[in-house]
Amino acid sequence: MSKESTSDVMLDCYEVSKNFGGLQALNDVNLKVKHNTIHSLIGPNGAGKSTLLNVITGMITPTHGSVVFDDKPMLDLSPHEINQLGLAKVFQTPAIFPEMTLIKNVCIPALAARDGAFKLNMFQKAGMKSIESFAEETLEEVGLKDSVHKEARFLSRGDKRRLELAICLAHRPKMLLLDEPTAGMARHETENTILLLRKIADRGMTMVIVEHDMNVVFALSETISVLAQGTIIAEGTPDEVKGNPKVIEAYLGEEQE
Amino acid sequence: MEYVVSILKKFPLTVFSLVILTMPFWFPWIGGYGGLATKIMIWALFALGFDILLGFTGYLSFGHAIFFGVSAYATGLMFKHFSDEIIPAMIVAVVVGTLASVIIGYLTLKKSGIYFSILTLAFGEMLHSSALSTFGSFTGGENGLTLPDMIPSMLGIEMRGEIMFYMTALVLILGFYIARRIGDSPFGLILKAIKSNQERLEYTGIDVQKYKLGAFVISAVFASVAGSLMVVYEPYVGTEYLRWSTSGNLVLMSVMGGVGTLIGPIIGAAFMLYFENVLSVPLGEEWLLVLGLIFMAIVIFLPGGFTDGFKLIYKKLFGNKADGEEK
Amino acid sequence: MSMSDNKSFFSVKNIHAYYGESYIVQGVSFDVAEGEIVALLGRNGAGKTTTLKTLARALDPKLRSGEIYLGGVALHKMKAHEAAQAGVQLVPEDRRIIPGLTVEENLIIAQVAPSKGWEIDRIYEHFPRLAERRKQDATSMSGGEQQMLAVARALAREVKLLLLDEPYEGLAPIIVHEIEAILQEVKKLGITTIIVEQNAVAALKLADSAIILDTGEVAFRGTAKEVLDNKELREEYLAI
Amino acid sequence: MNYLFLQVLTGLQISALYMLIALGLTLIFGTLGVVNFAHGALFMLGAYFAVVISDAFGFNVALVAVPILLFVVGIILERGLIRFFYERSHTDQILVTFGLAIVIGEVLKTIYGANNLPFAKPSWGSGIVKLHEYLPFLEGFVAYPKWRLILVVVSFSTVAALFLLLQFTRFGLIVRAGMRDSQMLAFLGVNITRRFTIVFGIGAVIAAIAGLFGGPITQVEPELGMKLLIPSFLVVVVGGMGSLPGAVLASLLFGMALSFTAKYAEIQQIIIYLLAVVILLVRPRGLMGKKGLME
Repeated sequence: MSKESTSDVMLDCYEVSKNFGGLQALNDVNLKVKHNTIHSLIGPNGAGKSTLLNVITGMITPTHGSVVFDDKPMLDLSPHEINQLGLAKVFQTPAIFPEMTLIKNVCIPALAARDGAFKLNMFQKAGMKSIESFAEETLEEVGLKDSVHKEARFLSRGDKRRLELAICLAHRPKMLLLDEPTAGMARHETENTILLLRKIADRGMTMVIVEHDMNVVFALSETISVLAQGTIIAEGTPDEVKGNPKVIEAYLGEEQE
Repeated sequence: MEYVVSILKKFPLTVFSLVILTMPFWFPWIGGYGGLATKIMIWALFALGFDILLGFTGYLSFGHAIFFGVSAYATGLMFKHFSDEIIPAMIVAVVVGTLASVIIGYLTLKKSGIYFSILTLAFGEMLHSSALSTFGSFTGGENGLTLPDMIPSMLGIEMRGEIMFYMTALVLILGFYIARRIGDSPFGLILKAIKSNQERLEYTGIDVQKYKLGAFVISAVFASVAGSLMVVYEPYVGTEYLRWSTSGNLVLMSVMGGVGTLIGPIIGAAFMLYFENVLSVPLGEEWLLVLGLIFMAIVIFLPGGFTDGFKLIYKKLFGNKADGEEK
Repeated sequence: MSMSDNKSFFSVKNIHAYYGESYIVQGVSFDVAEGEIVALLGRNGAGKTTTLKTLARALDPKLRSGEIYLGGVALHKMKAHEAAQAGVQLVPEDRRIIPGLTVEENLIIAQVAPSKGWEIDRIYEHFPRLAERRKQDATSMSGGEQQMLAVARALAREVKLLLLDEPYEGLAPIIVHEIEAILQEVKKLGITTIIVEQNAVAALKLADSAIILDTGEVAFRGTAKEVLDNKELREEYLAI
Repeated sequence: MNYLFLQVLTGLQISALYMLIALGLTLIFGTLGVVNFAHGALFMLGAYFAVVISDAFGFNVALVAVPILLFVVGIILERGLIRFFYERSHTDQILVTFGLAIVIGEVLKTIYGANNLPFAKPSWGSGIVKLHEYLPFLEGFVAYPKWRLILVVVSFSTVAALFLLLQFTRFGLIVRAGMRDSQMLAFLGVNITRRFTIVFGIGAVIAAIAGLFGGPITQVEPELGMKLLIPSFLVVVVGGMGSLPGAVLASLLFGMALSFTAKYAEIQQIIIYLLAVVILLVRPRGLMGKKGLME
């Protein structure tokens, strides 16, 4: 599946280290994500995956190292600036606007995409129509067409995650970061999510996925990086990673023959 | 009843304007008087602007007296040293209030929750103290700024009695219109999202800081207009205009009326002033105690304030018919 | 060990638990015999931790319906501290060693409420590393040592039901072996135990039997061996 | 030398009262997580009880009775009102305790009127102390009101007592642990809510002590609560919400600032607000605040 034609790197984390009061959460991590690929990040809990995601999205500043996205350095940028550059994050626990209807939830990123990070559009009503119909289309895409006027807090957990995906897509990002997109989903929901992510990826979206479910990882990824104890211990295609003894020891667990 | 509600929903501004503009006719029936009606308009405007901050973004400022007071002083000083014409005075007052809000908003809005409340309170008390002493020679210190025999006028027309009332009422109606437009605009949508989930918003490409400042400044503009009108209505600047108690009253009326609804704080302002000036007569000295108890009861049992109460009653009475209400 | 004569020493009947408006535990029932060690497995987000916290009677998640009995005592009517006094001991995820307190204070605090388990001296005998660090701020210790303290803290109380949540989480492989050894020691004490662990293989080494949760429901109940031998089951629910 | 000494002493004396009120506030916040805008009202209640009881039975009776009374009031408030707000937002907590403060103030006004109640110091506390007789480095005649010195001693003793209670008793250990992770304590079988109720009572007792010894210096009138609450709240926030050493440090800072600017009334009026604003802008969590609280 790997698309050799675009070998250029979209996201480049270079020697990223993070130290939390003596605890070395990340240790010289190098991660290169290529255009139009799905790149998964796996590893045991506490290996530093969330820390790495937080560094990329600007939530925490690394002790050392650099992050370049789409040829722009990203350290010292605030989360909204990073998002405006085209990098959207799907959180692990659904981060939505619970008291608002679904359509409003999705209008917000659509407005952010159209108007930028700030615009004093206080009296504008015109233009909302096109935003709303775009929001509706996005909701339809993730399969939430039937509940556009429902308040988001009343959705099931799986639907909340779809809604969050819609929020991220409505900003038309260049790259999606997904933190455990199928956690808490039933088997069939997981399969639907795999199909949905595949569909989005095939339209030319680059994705970084942190995931525990190997079925999901192996079904989706072109490249897998394995993080353990704050360092990348292996990287490669699903098949390469599956067979790597280091990975089995640190994460997949010893198969009982 | 259903018919009444449907009219309310279709033409809220018209209904609102009618109620306000006919006030001189019906208000005396329930014990009110002309001057009180004007004062209600002014406080309603103050509370209405405050709702754009507290109601939409959830930021509880305990220092909004700053903008009311600063602009009141500016108006008073303009009257005293310049002319009794209100237009230049009000323009200067609003400019001064807005500037103050840009500076204070910039400094305080980086904090949230209790830190924001306390910081705004600190700024308020700082200005109040300095008006009493540091700038006492300009502000009249402890006595407030007295403007003896001053009758402000607009283009030569004296601003008092019913003319003053109708001018204030029109400003309030305009304010209500603007606030509603803001509420329905993309800008308003984003402000409401701040209250709902600020972190998500930051990760959605929105410069939350600027939107918060926007809301803060808009609410301060409302407060400045209100503070200025207060001095036009009653040519005297009391030191309490800058005091925490003014901010406190604003919070009381907004919460009692129901924050985030725009109409709620207006009802709250009307209720509180009516209570203070009319109902306090039969209640005597203890009126504030009763008000405090009502306030506590609302916070405990009815966090949505009066407007929520009306909705509940309406739902009780008319059951499922009300389902279309408030999504 | 009196495993056979008391098949439902600990009994969970159709519990439903919520985090706010999120419905997480959706009707879980199972029985555990006295002295049995059960591995509670499932993919991330399947509701394992939520189930454990519900069993320990945390305020959040909220148990909306269902019954929980430990040796005939109705836990579902209790608050967390009452359940703890009835003999439930949760060793929580991320250990929850209390910051600002020394190692010894963390142990003393476990013996404030009735009923006492091991004397502190006995704990130090078994965990010499903790004895060395008794006066040290407990959260300044390494992850493995903190996990040791978390287990020791549970033993400082009289335990009838031990709930272990991800005891190996975030630990280096060598340290994992160390904690494994400690848990094997604990196993000899014959305490009824439920262990949640994402490293299913490691959990099954310790456990007699297994429960697999899938989106808040029990998808499988059987012996540890059955899980290890059944490749389909593992792929379907554990993704290993 | 004399000047410096007296300024410092005055600074300590001003700090003393802030410290007592801030201590109660921050203790309640740190343990229960409740922002108590009614704490000033509790202090005021202490002062009123002190006046009324010492008028009737003498100050020494008040000294025993007022803390007991306030302890009971604290327990009743916590059980009857505050505990329902643990799960609500801080904004709601501020609002309901703000309402409570108004109600307490108005009740006192209704009973005792809006004017200042005279608070007679006990005979053993009146008069002055000739400091130069005890401190050889002072030159000439240096006297200081005895009551103010007593306030300083009482205040610092209360701080010390609270510190000893928290640091060296089993109850203190439980409370300290509960401040950090109350849920884990429940998992260890500790009924932490019962202890927290007592903590609220202790907070009220400290307010009573402040009322007893601060009352004769401030005026005992219905506005007193709010008047002292605002600076005390600043002390708590500047010190760092929930940090007891922070509250002590910040109150000393405020006291000294007020004392050393006494010559310049224009600056003195606003100095603490100015300090608070500057410190909070530079150190958002206050001097000794912990990460994650109230954000």
